[in-house]
Amino acid sequence: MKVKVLIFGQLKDITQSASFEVTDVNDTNEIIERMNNVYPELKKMKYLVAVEKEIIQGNTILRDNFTVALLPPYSGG
Amino acid sequence: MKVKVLIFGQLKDITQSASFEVTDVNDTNEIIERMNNVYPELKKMKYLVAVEKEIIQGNTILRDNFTVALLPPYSGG
Amino acid sequence: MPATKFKNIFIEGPVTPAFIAEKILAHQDKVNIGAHSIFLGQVRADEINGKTVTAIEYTSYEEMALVKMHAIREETFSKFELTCAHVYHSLGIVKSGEISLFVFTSSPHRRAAIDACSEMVERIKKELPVWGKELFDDESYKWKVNN
Amino acid sequence: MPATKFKNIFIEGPVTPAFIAEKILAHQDKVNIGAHSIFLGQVRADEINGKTVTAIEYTSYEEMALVKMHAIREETFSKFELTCAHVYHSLGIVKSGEISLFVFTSSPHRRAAIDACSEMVERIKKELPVWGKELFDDESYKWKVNN
Repeated sequence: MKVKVLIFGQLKDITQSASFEVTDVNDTNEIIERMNNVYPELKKMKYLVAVEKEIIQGNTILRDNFTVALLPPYSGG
Repeated sequence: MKVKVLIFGQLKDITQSASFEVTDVNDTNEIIERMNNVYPELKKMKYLVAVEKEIIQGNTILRDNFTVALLPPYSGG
Repeated sequence: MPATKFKNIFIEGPVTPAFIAEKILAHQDKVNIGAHSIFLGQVRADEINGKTVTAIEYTSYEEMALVKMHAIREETFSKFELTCAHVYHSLGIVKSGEISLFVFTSSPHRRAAIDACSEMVERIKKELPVWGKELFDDESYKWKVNN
Repeated sequence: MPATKFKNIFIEGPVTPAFIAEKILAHQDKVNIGAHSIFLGQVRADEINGKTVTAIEYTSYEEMALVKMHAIREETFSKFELTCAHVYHSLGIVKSGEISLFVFTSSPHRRAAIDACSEMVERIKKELPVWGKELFDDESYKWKVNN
């Protein structure tokens, strides 16, 4: 199973990369754990998680080819 | 004593004229009486009266060279 | 007080989109502005008793309107944190589809700009001695009524 | 659902006054419109810790933003009596004094146009995945925070 992870705003300052491909993950908690392991600074950041362009609350099961996005507080306009 | 009377909007459809000079009047009630005598249709109309560009309530004493205006409901914008 | 003391708001004929663009552009050097709110009144081709409005002809007691507008502007500035407030109202003929009222407020922050613009529009409609005469396609007319 | 289903709102660089004029002009053949309400967000040259903002660089999760904007638009149309609603948001660099957000609502009547515009602006600020990076004169930056 393959999942795409998109990174935005100030979070990208930490990861440097805007997009990751992650394999063998089952849910969003696993994604966040892996990201935190590689980029410990992410733990301090405030952000929402979107799965397939919808904000999720709590852990969410993923399916193949899903897109997960980490979204820091919006500041458009 | 000489007073100027200005007529606006639908009231002008009745008086035809936009401006009158009235002499020997003491207050706004006298102005309205005279206008009503000449243009009886004015009695049916709804309007405010301004003296020197300020809306007045009730009868108001006039002074020489004052301007009185008859203002039907506003419909700008 | 001479009428010249008060800023003129009246323009002959419609407010054009180019005029609006020019006024927006003129605010781009005011870099403390974060929000503009604009209201535009456009003449509708209303159908009334089977006849269609082709234009509105506006007249005003201009001297009194400018005194009143001055007071509205002062009161709006004292109530909201505004950088600028501009009002333009047409006199004479404005055809349906054309713009007859342009209210333009600017502020560092959006709520002040939006709320001030909204309040000025309401006050202009209620308090400015301006009259609209709706002209129909058969050359008859009806005096406009604001609500 | 393919992203192409949703109307694009993003433009590269600032919203120009000429673009705004063009959009206003395009509504003059809609003669049932009586009121337009326009909101413009302009980049402020804020001073933060002694440094001045010279520009904001905007990025977005575009695909998600367009889905969300579609929902906001639908909900606004169901709530207010609107003829049109248009939104344009800049991506990339917008210098201080330039415009980065253009919200444009039209209705037969003023309250619907004004209230719908105001509500859309609030929702855009809160709900659209867009990020502004404030660029300073010394080439440092700070991520913008909306309030």
